[in-house]
Amino acid sequence: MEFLGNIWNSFAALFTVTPGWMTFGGWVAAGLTICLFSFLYKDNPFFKVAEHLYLGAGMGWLFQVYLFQTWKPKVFLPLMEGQYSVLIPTLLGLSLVTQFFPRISWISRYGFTFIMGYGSGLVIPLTISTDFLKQIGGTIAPFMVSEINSGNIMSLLNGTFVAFGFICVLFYFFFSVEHKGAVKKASNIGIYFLMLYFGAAFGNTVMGRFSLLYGRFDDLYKYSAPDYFYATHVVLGLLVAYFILDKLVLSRRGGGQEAH
Amino acid sequence: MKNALEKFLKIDRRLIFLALTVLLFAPIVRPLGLPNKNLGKDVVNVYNYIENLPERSFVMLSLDYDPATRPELHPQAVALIKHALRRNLRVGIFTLNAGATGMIEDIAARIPSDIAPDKVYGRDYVIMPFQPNPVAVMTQLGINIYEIYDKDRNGNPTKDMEVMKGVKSVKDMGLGICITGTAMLDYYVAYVADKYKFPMAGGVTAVSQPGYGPYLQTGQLKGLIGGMKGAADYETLIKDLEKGTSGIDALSLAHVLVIVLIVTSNIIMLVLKYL
Amino acid sequence: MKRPPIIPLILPFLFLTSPSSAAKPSPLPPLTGFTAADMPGDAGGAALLRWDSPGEAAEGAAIEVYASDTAKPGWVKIAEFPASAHPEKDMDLPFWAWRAAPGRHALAADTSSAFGRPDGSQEIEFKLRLVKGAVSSETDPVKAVINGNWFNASRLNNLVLMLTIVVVFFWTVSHAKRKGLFIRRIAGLDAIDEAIGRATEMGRPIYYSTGIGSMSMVPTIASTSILGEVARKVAQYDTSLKVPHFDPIVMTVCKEVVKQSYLEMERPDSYRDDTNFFVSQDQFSFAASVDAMIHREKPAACFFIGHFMAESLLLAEVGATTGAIQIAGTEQESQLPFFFTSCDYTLIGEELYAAGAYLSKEPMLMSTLKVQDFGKAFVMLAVVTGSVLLAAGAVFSWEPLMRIVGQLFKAY
Amino acid sequence: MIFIKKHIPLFICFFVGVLTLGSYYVPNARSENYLEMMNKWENIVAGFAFLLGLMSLFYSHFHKISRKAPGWGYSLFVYVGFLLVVVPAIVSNGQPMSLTNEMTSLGWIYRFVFTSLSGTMFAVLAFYIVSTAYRAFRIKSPQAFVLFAAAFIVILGRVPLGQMMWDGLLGWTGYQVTDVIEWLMSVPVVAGRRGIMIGIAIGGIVTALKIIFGIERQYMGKD
Repeated sequence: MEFLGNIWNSFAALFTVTPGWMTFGGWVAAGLTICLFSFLYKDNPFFKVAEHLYLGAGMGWLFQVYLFQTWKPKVFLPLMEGQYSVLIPTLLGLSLVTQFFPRISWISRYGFTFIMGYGSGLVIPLTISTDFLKQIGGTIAPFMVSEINSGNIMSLLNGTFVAFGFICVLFYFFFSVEHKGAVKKASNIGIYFLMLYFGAAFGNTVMGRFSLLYGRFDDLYKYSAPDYFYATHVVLGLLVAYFILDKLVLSRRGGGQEAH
Repeated sequence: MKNALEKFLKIDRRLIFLALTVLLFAPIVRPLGLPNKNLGKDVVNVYNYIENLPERSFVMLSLDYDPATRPELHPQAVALIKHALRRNLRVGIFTLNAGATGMIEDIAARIPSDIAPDKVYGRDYVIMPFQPNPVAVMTQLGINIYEIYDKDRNGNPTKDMEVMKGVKSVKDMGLGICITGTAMLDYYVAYVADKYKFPMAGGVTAVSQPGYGPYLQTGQLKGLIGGMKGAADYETLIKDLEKGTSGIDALSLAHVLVIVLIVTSNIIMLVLKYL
Repeated sequence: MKRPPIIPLILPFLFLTSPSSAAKPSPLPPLTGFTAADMPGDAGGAALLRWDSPGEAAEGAAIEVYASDTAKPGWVKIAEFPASAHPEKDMDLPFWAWRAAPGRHALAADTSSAFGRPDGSQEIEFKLRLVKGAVSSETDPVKAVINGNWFNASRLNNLVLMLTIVVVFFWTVSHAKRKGLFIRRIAGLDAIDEAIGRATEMGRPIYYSTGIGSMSMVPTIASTSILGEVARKVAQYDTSLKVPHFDPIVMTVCKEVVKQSYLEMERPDSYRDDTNFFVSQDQFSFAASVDAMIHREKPAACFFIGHFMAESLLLAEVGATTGAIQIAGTEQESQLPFFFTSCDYTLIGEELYAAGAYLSKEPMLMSTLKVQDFGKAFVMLAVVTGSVLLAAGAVFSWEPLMRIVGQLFKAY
Repeated sequence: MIFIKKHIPLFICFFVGVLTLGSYYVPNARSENYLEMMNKWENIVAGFAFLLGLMSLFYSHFHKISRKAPGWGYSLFVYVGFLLVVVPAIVSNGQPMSLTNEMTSLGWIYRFVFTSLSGTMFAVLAFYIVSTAYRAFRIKSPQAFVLFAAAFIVILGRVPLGQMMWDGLLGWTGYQVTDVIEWLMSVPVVAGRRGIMIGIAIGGIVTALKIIFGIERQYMGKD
């Protein structure tokens, strides 16, 4: 037993993070980032490797979080303490997995119906209150003033505008009547409100995506420092060399897949 | 002329990629240093709400974002925690997104070193483990949180912690904030804020920010921090400039590039059509 | 349950301050009309206390609420507030669950933090203490039995709406099965005809992608119905159709759909099994491969209809640069701006479902759409009448009307 | 057998669904105790639903490797990536930071591998937005123009440089660009988004009803 313990300890010691590992980490991070960016030039093996690593590593991270933060404290430890009532949800949960075995896949229905029934029962009244009643209430709320005066005329105007636009958009999505006459006019106005929404969303999406890119560039800049022995520069150079080589080999073979 | 324009319109898109790389990388190497002004109304509302909470109020911070949205949401979370701890509020960090646990560790490491070194774990803040079923957890938050959060992320019982004193459900908390790149905030609005009449605010990515307009107008959300601009605004409000502020500065040139590109290409189109 | 004893805390305070106020003793009349009862519509652990307004006499005074569990007697202060607070009309309950009497005050006093909340009922005694400066007065204690209730009346509007939706839903389902329901033609469907016509003229292929959704998603189901329509037109004009796939199960379904369409148009000879083909299960690899194909083959028309995420950007751009007519449709709001700016026609959200239902005539899709239309009609009506009534209430200063309308559309 | 395979699960769904639905309107302590028990149980059940995603990913890539499908070699990296996280996790007992606040091997993997991979996957999209803006953003109708106008203001007003440009060109109007964005976000956007919301909300309610009443059974798989 002690022998096994020793083996484990020396194995675990391999995983100690030393300063050298931190520098190496910069190389790994810069390498993976640039491999994924290389997709912008064209689809290539490095991108594919990094992409598949991403899928695996993502699952691995989730797996260990579930293992240490859910299964251990919520299932294993209570069972050890003799709380056998957790067996019911555990079995229902494990039943989900039978889905992958066609012969007994019906067992998974017990777990699924248990989840779906509960979720559906919760969501119905909450949707009615949050997305239905409160939205009607919110639309008419600006009219709930003790009197109409110059002080609240702006909020009244805006409120009218919201209510008007809201109804027009609803007409656009109304499928039970032909779009003719007044209905057509209303739905045509509705689409302009939708366009303003989409335009604002477009503008914000630009900022969002650029922010993510900024985050990656910021990291790459960090790894291009001398502390990391110019990891970014070197990796980038290697990748460019690969593409040049690739192109030379391909052109000798007489063309290849046209990138775009 | 026409031919040249047409060719210019069908330019290899990798040249455009290159232009973006240069315009975004340059300000990182050499910041423009433009001031971030014109703070958003919804961000100021979050700030004021926290500012007006009585001391030692409990703030529930649900950090539900993963590394994919880190640059936008992490600065928001850091700024909010700084503000709450400086105001001497109690902070409970929750998460319903398994990818967020690493981000939370990052914050946990920073609190004793630079965010608020004088604050004590278990007295001023607590970090809860990840839970897998958002709707079940949210429903339970309004009844009795100890039935699900009986232990913190290190396995210590939460009930006796000083930070949890007098807190049994969201009814005993001052404010809830959900920072997320997914639809988790929508769930919080329906399952916690509306159901248990609990004040909630949010921090979201720029992509999903416009979608929360209706909830803000009805007051279902007390405020909203949107994207990197929101993070920069919040950093300005708490007078502690960090990644959000430097980020929004760096985005300046790239934003102008997009506008220039859209306008140029459409002018070329018009010229090609009518000339 | 340890509680600091209240009386010892208050007594020294009274003695300390009494000398100064002894000079001018103004007896404070106790609060009148004090009643205590179970708080209706809650889970227990709260009592409804009501009393007459203390009026002018209580200017600057405070009310303290004391409670004692009869099972374990001992007075505990559970609330304290200015005497003018909590008039009955401020109670956060709708008019159908609460009738506010003028000149009365009411409080939903929480007893659960002091005495816990048993599953059954508990008997608790209450008294109010009016305090003004050094003088105070107390009401006689009143007992109340507190328990949980079977119905939360303030959620009645929610319940009525829920039941209405259930009834409308079952009505439309049975109606759709028996007689079918009317749905207007979606303008986007005409654009499909135009696109296919153009492809025929140019002799170039048509690309159709159902997106990256699985077969259980409504947009994917709607997309397969639209694919059926497209395939019928394609079979009729004998154009070539290519359907790259992300999900193998969706591909199997689409093969059947396309085959069926060719059979219906009596062109089984023109049907090719490689119309539908599998590309990749990786989001970006899928987008990159389809991009490359579109770039190479320069189709006359591209359809991107179904569930799309970030790849919408990559797909729509390449189609636009090759000059294809593009028709898109998705339920993902965040992707709609990209489709809208780079495609010739875009089916927005529910329009996609409506187009699917219109073409498939599937009773379940039709009935869902009908219930949605019912909901929208209800909302339009509610917003118009609600805002008109509120505005009228504001102009004529008719406060009860405004309260009734406001509470009807409030969630509790 | 059909009773066990089909009717009981459908009954569970109906029973649990109706009780949970009712608990919203019934504030009684019994209803609350029921909900509390369900919350605890559902939380655990959902903890196992993750296995579905894990197994289907493993299964599809295992399938690819065993069939030697094109590009099967890449599929190996899915397993490599998985082990790359899970082995250090087990060694460091699931703690990215040790008790003395030092980074463990799991923390190292998280910071340098997982963060870079998952952060970059979506950062790539920024490039496509720019090229779409140039090559595909066509203002060909009044609607598209309105969309462009809104996007223009938002893109400009979000960054300091854009705000300065607005102040220089349109500062005389007395309106800050952020005021315009604020108005846009709180008036027309609210109207547009709310209009979309209502349909989605009722669609969701109808789907939930179908599930409770056993009309929608697709999630149960084939018979």
